[in-house]
Amino acid sequence: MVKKLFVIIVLIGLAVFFYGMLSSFSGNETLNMSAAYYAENGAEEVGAANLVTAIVVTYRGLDTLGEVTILFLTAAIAAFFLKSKDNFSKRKVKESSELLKTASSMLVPLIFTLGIYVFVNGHLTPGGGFQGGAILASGLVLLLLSEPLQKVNSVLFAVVESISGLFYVGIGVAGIFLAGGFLDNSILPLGEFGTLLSAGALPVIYILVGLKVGSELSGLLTKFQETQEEN
Amino acid sequence: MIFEPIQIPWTILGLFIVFNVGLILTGTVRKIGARVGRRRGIRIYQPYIDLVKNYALRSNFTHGMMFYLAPVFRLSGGVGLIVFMPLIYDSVHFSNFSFAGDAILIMYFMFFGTLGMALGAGEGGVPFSAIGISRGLSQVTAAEIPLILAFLAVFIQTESFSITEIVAAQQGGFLNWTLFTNPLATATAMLAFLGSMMRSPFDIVLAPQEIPIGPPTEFHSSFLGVLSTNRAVFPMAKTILYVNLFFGGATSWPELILKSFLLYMWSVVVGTIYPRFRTEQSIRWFMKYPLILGVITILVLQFG
Amino acid sequence: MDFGQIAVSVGFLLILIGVWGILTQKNIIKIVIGFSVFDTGLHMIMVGIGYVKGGTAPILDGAIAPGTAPINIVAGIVDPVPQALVLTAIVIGLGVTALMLAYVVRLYEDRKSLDISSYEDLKW
Amino acid sequence: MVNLILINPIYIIGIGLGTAFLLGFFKKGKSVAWALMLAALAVMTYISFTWLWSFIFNGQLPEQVYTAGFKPPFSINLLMGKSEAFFTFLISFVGFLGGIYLFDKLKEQGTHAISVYLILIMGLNGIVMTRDIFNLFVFLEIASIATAGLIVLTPDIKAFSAGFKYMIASGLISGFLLIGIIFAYYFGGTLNIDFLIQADLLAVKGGVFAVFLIIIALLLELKPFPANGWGIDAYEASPAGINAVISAASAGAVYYVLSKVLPIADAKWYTVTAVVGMITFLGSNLMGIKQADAKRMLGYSSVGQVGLLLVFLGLSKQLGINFEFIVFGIIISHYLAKAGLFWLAGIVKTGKLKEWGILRRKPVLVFFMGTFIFALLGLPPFPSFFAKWTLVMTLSAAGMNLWVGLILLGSLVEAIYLFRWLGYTVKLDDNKELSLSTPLYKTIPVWVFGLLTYYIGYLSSTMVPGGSSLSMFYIPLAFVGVLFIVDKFLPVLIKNTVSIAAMAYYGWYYMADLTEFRMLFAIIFIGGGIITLIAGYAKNGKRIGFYPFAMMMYAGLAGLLLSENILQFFISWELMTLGSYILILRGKKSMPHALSYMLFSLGGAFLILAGLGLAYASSGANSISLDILKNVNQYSGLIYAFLAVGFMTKTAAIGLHIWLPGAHAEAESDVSPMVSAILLKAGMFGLVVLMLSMGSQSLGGVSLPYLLGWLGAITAILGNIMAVFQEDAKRLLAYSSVGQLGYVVFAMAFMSHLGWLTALAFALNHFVFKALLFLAIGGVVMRTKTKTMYEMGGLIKRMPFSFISVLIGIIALSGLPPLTGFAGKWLSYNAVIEKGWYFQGFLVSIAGLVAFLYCFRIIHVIFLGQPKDKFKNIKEAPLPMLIAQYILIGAIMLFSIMPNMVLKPVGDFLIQYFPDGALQWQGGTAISRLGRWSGVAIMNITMGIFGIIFVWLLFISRKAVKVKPFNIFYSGEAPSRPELTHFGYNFFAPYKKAVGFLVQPLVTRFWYGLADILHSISDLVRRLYNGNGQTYAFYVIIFMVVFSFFTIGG
Repeated sequence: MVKKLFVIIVLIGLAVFFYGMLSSFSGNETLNMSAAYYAENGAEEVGAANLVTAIVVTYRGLDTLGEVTILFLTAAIAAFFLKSKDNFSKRKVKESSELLKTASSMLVPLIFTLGIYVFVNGHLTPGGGFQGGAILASGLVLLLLSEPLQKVNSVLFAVVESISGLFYVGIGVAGIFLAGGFLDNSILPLGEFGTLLSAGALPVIYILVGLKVGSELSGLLTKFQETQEEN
Repeated sequence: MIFEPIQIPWTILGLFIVFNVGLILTGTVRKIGARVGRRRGIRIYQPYIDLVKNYALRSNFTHGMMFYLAPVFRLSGGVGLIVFMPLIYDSVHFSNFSFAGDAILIMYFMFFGTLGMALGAGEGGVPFSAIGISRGLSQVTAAEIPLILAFLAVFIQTESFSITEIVAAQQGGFLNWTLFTNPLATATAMLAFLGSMMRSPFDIVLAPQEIPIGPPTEFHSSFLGVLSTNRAVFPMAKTILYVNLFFGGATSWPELILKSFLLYMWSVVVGTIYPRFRTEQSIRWFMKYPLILGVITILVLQFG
Repeated sequence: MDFGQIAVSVGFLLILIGVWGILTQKNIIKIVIGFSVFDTGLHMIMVGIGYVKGGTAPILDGAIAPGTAPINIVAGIVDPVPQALVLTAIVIGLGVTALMLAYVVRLYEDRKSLDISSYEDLKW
Repeated sequence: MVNLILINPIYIIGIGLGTAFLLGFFKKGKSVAWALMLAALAVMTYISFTWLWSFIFNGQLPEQVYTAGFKPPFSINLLMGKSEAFFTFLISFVGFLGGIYLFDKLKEQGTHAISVYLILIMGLNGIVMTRDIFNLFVFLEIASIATAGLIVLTPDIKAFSAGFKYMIASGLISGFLLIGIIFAYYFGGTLNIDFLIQADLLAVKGGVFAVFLIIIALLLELKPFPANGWGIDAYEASPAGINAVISAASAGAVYYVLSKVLPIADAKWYTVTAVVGMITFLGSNLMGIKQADAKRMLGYSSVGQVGLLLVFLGLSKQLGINFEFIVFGIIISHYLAKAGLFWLAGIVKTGKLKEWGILRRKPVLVFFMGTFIFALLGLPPFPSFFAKWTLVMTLSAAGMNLWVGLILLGSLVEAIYLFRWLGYTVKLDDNKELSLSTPLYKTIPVWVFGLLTYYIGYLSSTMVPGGSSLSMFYIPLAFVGVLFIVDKFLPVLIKNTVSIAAMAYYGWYYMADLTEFRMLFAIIFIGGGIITLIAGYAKNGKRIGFYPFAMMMYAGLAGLLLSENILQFFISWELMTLGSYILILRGKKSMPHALSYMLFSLGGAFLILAGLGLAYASSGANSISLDILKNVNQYSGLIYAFLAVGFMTKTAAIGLHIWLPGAHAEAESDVSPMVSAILLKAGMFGLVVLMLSMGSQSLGGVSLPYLLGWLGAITAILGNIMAVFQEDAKRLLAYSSVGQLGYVVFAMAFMSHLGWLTALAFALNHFVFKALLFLAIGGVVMRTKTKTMYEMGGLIKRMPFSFISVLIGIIALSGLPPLTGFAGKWLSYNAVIEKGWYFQGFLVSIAGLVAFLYCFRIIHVIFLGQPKDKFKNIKEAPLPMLIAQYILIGAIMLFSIMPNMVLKPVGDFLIQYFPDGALQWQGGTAISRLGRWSGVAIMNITMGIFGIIFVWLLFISRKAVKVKPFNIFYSGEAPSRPELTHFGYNFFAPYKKAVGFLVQPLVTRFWYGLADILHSISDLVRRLYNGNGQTYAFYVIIFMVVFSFFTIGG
């Protein structure tokens, strides 16, 4: 109880601190220097309708490479210590309901399609590689929920992951030679603003990111599935 | 002063006188001791007889190297003391080899004999003699502690280590003696004196008659003879040193002998009155009254 | 108070709740959930920070049609940068959560306990 | 210099990532994957190397790397400057070597682990290079997740719980960092660090929150005390190879980040950083004391070192132009040493410090271990030494003495556990059941870093101000180096001869021009060294590890005399300490004593360093010549006190003496004379330099020489009294050294002609007779295999030559005429009366009496009395030892007969320092104002009398029969208990009864009490780390809240 009391005191301290921060935050009336720059020049320089995507993939492309790396790391780490159980597919589980099975077999293709759409159109509409990849993985979740014992081809995920990662880095490096620097999207023509084939290499990168995120998350999920001993 | 060969015979003569005086004094003192104890006591010349007897004994055995060296060390210590001291003030003939050193030399040379003695007794292999040495060294060093203070006081007072100069400073009437110019120092020294004379109450080291514990019991015949010779010389050397430092020195042989005798008697008187101390008791005793007295002496000199 | 400030306030509240969970819950899964709450609060703050009064989504279609003069774009949209950042932050949070859960799985496998005080082997 | 083709630094990241992704194809071919990783790391290292090279040699300018083809602040940019090149090089290089080292672990865990490892290195590189604060956050996350993953490379439950705790804490920290970043963006309108600095966040209302969160989060990433339990646990749990990388690379990277970001804040935050660093440095090291596990202990040490770096960072403004050099020295030492030590920890495998004895199977590795520990603690010739030196000088010049004090204090605490560990390794049992894992891939990195430590040390030495003067050490140290190399192959005979020749040559060639004091000490150091080495011929076999360190010690001693500036002087001092530490450590039971020796020496050295620093500052901070001691303007009392106490740790003044008896007594038979007779004089030489330069100073109204005088006198008497009651012969001699050096200090404190003459006479005598006694007793101990005196007895029959040595030695020691010891006594009386220090003089005189007691005891109990049965057939000491002894006896005799030979020239040069009260010489007779002393006359007369009486006695006892002592007393029956036949135990029992209270080990109790308190505090504080991840998280939050309270004001 003494400990709880301490925690409360400390939390009060933290709250006071946060209150200070909150009261120093007065909202924005206009965009600040960086944001204004992106708003003014984003469309022209990157050619992506979605400014967030422009920032994520191009202006701050290194961050994105980094976050992809983090997912890769997570998956890799989990993979090397979560040892798959050989008999995971023989354990006893309750049969999934018919409803779930049927719905999943209908929905999964749709979900996959949606995921692909989201990352392919990442530079035009809300969404992008991460979102798309996450949607792909959520399809897999549904699949696994309906068929918990199903064996998933994790080698496929690994290969997709590696290839997309390599290409991503490759495109980045190509930027050094063909354009202004690492991860410059103008190695490909910017195309017509607002169309699918615009914004140079940006959609390509986002597709790779989507594939990579999707396969990484899927890989992680299957790892968890394979480690399960009982229900 | 520098060395001239003619000094050698004079020094030997002085030594001879001191040796004889020492022997006679020993005899006298023992006689007095006996009379005080209501015994007849020995003949005054008994020490001569003892000495001759010892040298003449036929049965004679040794334990090894140190057994030889010990008496030699011992006697060299005693003789050396005499030799390094001026015996008679302002006498060309009896200043001995005092050009070689001063009172500091004498202070340290005293241990020369002690060391040899102790070593020789050690080689005897009797544990008791080692015990005796342990006690003896403890006691002698304890007695030295106030003595150093007294000596220091004299040095400070006269600003000299040279015995000749110290004596010179005491010339011109007995009131110039250290005894009167610095009674505290003299008192300290006289208390310390008791400790080095091997008499009661500080004679537990020797006690040869009662228990076989003292180093001299280890030696025999000629070895003991050498030691006995030293017993005549060494106390005399000490008394002469005291006479020089505290009692105005001596300008002639009779004065020296008289003063030595009186000084000698001091330890005898105390010895006949007081019973024997155990070693740690004597150490404590020396660490108490004489030491406090000595410290006061120096304090007076430093701040008085 | 505009939307931004509300979002930020709620965000801070969520963070406090999350920290409370992390500091008081014994069950390690609940601690991980505490982190998720914390992260959510964080993300709300980030988005809230980027809010501009009266702004719309920073996508150049619909409300702000392609071809709009740059000056109008600037006046019409909310700050896209925090949105980009939050995207990254979410993914990172996801990664961390996933990894923590993986640790939990492994811990549980070994000791069959979800109590955090069961894992104090290393100390002092 | 050669132009290297510069490669775009973005490739460091590109190659790292690309290879990591590529590894996905090599699920089966683990070795291929490992090789690919190494290749990638090699390329990354090379890229950084090209930049580093160009920056250093070709004047390359820093280069911005833009991404996405846009300029900052709108896109992320990287910077490659000198610092970045340096840090990225360090990271990739240790990554490369660490990758080699981790061969088995990585292969075992497969391709995934390999890519995680690679990404960690890549992430750390990114952290260093990026100039965008959010990008920084991403890289930090990459690094911390990768770290969390690698912690569990050895997948056991401990690792997982540590990893989980790590993730909780770092998750919280990164959360707060992110809040800070987003608010920084809000207030500053940009994410670029350079632009944020320009934006001056603190000027904006509320900006302080952003600054606070960012900085506090980065500080927390550096694991400040006490919010660092998660980091420590991770160190303990993760494999050693990973620790090496985390400690060497991560700490450096995050540290660099903080230094990159700190400019967004103002001066106050620098102070905060420094304070946090200092608390961490002290706290971590304090807790290190109580650790029993190698990796955990190293973890504490790592955290402490990072704390130290934070201090520097916080004080960077005050350090000014020296900042870079200091940080470089500390970082590089930490980097090399910590990685090396962790790698060794992986080789030894066992965590328990007390089982490290097994490392001795590979002596080279022990050598490197010592190297790393010395480097970590800032001992010469390693880079951190030069950094610490510069640091102390700079801070002192800036008047920041408290910081100097705390830094040195923390280093001392660190030394406690590191040296204890080294002691365990060198001395404790080699447990045969444990195995050592020394495949080539594990030892090569250790070798590389070990050798680099020396090379970088050399480089640093050339960079430090006054570094060019250090070339004086090249020849001796090169010789030491050669000895190290051939140590394993050559027998004692050759090494000993070579060493003697080298010392003679060096002395002849370099030191013949020395004058005055320096010449005198040169005779003691070099001459004494050669004589004691002669005794070394008695040893058989190879004696591995002896000669290099002995020569190092002598190199230090010689250096002291040759040094002209304080840097040379201090390096010599440290070299000597180091060499002698190892020499002492070689003794059979010397482990604890060597430790306390080292700690006292190091403490003393730090005091000296602080004193020199103050002197440097006080004399105007523009010269490092030794003469600055003459020109101090302020703090003179303090400088004097520091230096004097520092030097007196070596002369073992009472209060600082407790290391000495054990260290000297437990050392080998020919090391004891080296350390006791020779080494102690180094402290005296220090005092000579100090007192001649600074004269008398007072502190708080008390004259310091006056205090020294009392201290010396009390040391003399107590040291001697303690010697009397020892049962162990060598301990007795050791305590006697304490007392003798007390005389020396006492006499020097007079600051008069006679006083100094006394001191030098004492010193010279002590050197001769203590060397003689230790050699003689050493020979006896060698034969009897015991040091306890009462177990011996009667050895005179079997070892007559040793007996004579001891006899001469003790006569000289106790100052009996006619031997040389008397010179000192006579002079000291003169000086005492002249100066009027009667009571001090009295104490010293008593000390002389007491010396007589123990002198007698040592000769009696060992050589006289009843011989013991078991030593009946014992042999005389080995010839080389006897030869050395008789050379010394010759010296004693010569000096006794002709004291003027030495004292006159000494007096002559003393006149220029102390013109008053010089002795007059008439031939061989010294005449002072008070008395006279003719060594030659005393000798001749005494010998004459002695000879006559001896011959006479021989004559009259010519018929004496030789009997065995046993027969006469016990009639040939042997009493069963030897105590009965030989009175030796508790020899001066009456004294003990009477004055035993004087030798109550109060001082020892004081120091042990202090040590106990230190350990108790350490034990108490480390309970903070209760192992619960939640508690750790709690500390993180508390740390934040508390600091927000202090810095923002709630």
